[in-house]
Amino acid sequence: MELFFFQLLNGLGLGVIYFLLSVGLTITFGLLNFVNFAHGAFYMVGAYVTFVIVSLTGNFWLALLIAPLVIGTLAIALEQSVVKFSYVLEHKYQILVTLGVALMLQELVIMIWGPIGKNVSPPSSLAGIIEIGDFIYPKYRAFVIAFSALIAIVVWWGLEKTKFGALVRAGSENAQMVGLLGVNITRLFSITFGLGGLLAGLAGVLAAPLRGADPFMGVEALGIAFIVVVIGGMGSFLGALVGGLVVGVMQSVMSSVWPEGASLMVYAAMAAVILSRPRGLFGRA
Amino acid sequence: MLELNSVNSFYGKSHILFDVNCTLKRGEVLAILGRNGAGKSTLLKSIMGLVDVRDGSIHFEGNELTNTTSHRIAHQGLCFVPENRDIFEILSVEENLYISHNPASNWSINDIYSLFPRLKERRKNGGGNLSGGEQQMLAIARALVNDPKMLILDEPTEGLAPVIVEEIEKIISNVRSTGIPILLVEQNISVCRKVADKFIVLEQGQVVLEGSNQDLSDQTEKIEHYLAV
Amino acid sequence: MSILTTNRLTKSYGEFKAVTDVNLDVQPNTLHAVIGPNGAGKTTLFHCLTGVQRLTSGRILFDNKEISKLGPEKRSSLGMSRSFQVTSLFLEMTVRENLQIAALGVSSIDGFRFWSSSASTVKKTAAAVDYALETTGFENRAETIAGDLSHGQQRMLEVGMALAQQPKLILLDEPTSGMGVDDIPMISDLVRRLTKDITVLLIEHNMGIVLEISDKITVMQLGQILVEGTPNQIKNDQRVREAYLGGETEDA
Amino acid sequence: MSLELKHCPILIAIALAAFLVLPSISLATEVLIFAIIALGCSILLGYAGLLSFGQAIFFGLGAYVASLSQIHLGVNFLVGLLIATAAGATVAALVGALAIRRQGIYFVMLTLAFTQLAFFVSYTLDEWTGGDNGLLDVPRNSVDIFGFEIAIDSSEKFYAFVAISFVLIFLGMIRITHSQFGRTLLAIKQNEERATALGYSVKWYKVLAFIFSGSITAYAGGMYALFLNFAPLSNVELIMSEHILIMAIIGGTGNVYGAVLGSLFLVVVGDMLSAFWERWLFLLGGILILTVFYMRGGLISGLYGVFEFLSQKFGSASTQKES
Repeated sequence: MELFFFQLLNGLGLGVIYFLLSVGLTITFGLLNFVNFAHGAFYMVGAYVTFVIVSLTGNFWLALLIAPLVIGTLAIALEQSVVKFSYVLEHKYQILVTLGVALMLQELVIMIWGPIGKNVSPPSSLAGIIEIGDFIYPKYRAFVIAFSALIAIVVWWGLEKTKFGALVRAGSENAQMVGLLGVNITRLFSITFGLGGLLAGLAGVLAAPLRGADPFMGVEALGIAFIVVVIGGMGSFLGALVGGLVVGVMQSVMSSVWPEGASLMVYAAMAAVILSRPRGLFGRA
Repeated sequence: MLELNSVNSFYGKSHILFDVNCTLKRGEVLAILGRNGAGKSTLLKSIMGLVDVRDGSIHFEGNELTNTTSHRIAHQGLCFVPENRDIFEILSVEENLYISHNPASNWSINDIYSLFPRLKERRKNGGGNLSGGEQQMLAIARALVNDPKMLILDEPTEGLAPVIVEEIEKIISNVRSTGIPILLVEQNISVCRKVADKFIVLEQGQVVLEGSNQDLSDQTEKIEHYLAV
Repeated sequence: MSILTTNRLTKSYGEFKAVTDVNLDVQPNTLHAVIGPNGAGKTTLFHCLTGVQRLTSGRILFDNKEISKLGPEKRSSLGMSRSFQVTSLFLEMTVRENLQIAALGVSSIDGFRFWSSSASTVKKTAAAVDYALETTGFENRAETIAGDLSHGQQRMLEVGMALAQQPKLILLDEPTSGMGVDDIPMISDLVRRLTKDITVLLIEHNMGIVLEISDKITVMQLGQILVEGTPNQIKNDQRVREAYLGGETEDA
Repeated sequence: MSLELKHCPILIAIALAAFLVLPSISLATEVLIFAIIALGCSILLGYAGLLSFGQAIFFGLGAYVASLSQIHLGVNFLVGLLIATAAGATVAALVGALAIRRQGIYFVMLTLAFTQLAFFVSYTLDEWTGGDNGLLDVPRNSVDIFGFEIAIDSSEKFYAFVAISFVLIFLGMIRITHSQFGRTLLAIKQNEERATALGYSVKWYKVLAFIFSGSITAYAGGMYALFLNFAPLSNVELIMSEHILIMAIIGGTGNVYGAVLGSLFLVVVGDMLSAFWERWLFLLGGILILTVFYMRGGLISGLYGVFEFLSQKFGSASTQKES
């Protein structure tokens, strides 16, 4: 029972990271009707930037502050230089372009840091465990859950309560009409793309102390993000949250029951959802 | 204020508008009449930068609008109310107004609520839950809070009950009295008679008739010939 | 003996009824037009007839067979072809190839022939393709790429593709939409000629054409049939006038 | 028939040239095998317009089935490859029939999910597939016809076999792409709605395209395993699907010879570059982007462009008269 609870909490921790990873993907899809195969790469580069900052300064908090900004800037730079020219193309060409971007980023990372993964240690203040009665849990994992929950609230607030968020939601319904109200749609696109990248980078920062940084974590993350987005429903904030938690918990609990089958299950779930309910749990028709 | 000089517009390969000219002065309402497919909506979209204008020019208050992006055109104060209203259905009524609101506008969101009490009642409702008439009011209201220097309405009375049509006629006159010119696409001649100062008739993308408000009554038969039977 | 009848055809989207209880009756070798102002439900009716959309209730009989539940591809095999309102061609293929693909669509097997060169399959369609080329006046442009045709010509080819299927009934969705003034007589002549061999159901905005060439006209408004009759009856019907121009036209 | 006669010498020339020009026979073998695989991808993408991340499923499946048939059934290598092809066709029909139920991005996602499923199934069934280690020591059982034994025990003999397969498969695919079926696929790709309205059951055309694509990919996958004597797990990875796609696109998907160019480019340039620059995939990502933006038809269209330019420049007298 205790193990189960432990796995459940782990799943929650995994789930909130998955949420951060996926929310940008789902919102860019909703707003731009654009599928970004390079999204996983933002997560990977986020982990590497964390590795660099932590090994240079020894300060994880600095990485938590700076790395997401770096990734957000990187995302905007990519959007401006490559991605935005593919908006007018068919979906399949957008996929190929971003696939090329992802491949380049991955190879670039290997060129700089080599193909072997790097370890990142959690901040010393979060080393060790918390004890609640008999139950013990790593401090860092607890922090990840709490911090990500906070970010989730901030993202929700930003989307629901600010003018920018309302514009993003309006734009995902009818971008042309938003332009007719005098809003510069291309700028709205790139800012949203950048913020999505920033959140994926943040997920990479949080994941780095848990699983290290390696060049192939981007591809893996992209697969996960797709599952989350498909299960939750493309374009939906709530979908990314619920989908992330469902996938995280499912993976974590399964891995103690049938380790090999954990990934099998989530991909089977993804296929089943697309076939039976293509709009996902919360996607708009 | 608005001046169209032999405008030729295209949808992809198809040439839709042929040498269309018209002008609109401060405080005027210009009605554009014509059958379905005559190019009325294309004319409005050409002004708003949504359609490819390959020849001719469009000026507003001396600034060239031809083939600029729509948001720049909107920034000049041209506020467009599209035919299918394009209310943001996932946003509430209030959010629909809020994202469009420009502090410089003569209409604050509260002014809108006193102008359209119905919208105030429904301000927390989703845009998708409004009736056709309410959507039309919201679409016009959304344009008004955006600080319009000119209003462009595409068939605002289409499919609406007579009571609501009357209300929309009132709003149009109201806006006109503040000096804001209005470009109005309308198939209902009786509405045009009440609100328009002048009109043009489009047929197959060309201006085939133009005249004053008086002509709308005097030349009814001629106009009807172009519009329907 | 009608070729196409609908019995209380109804299509609703949620609570909104786009088409209500429409009874249509199309006689063979006639040109039957459906007109009506925006939002009258013409396009929805058309989609129901072609099978693009499922009816909510009611029945459609074509050539004495119930077809209400058949998909679009089945209907075309039964002898019911359509044109599209927005030009819908195979733009990278030649005029002839477009017609060949259309002609082969009605047989369920020929398109699957992967074991022999297309030349042998294409022979079978020669008669149908020639008929379509001739009727639409494309004999000299058969090898032109469809994407290079002018808009008016593309609209003609649009009708030609339906013809190449040698249908019993042809459904035309606004064949003149977006056409220049000069090209319109070309289409209306063509449509008029067609009724010699087949039946035409025409959905059209352009009243002038409809009044000129139709045998029978159905006027729709708000999803229902408003009036039905010959062009002369329609021309003089006060209700039609009101439907198009709004109220208060009694002084006309 | 004339069609095949026309292409036959070109294909034989390609197979011979690969053997004579390329620095090693194993490189030549690999080029021809991957040309078949890229062709399998082109059938889907270039003719049916389907961007699928599922090619690794058929590739890996072919490799496993061919290998297992050699190890456990002891059948000769030809029968083994035929079983692999049949398995590829069956699974492709299944994957295709499910995937085409969704369109656009959801179709792509489905094929991606199926590849991942295939990967984890292969990983889990390690008793059969060798899991992470792959299937090792795959033999090539010789064919025994009336006591007359044909063994492909040298790399030259294996190359000859691959070359014959290459020529036959390409001839078959040329026939298919020039058949009414091929033209119908192109029509569906250009305008699916119209094709449906004309009476075509679009989904069956797509499924058939999947079957052709899956069976030749599985055949090639089988050959690849016999070539390496090894069927690694990486055959069914998503990255394999990506590489196959990139190969097909860079070569050009609208023409069967694009597949040869794509394979040549990826295998040979990859072999040359990786010797002194291991991260040459970086370049590949860039080339993919440039291809999508500037040369949608791939290298083959570039090549045609060069030919056209040359013939206009040097053969101008004859061509100008015609126009």
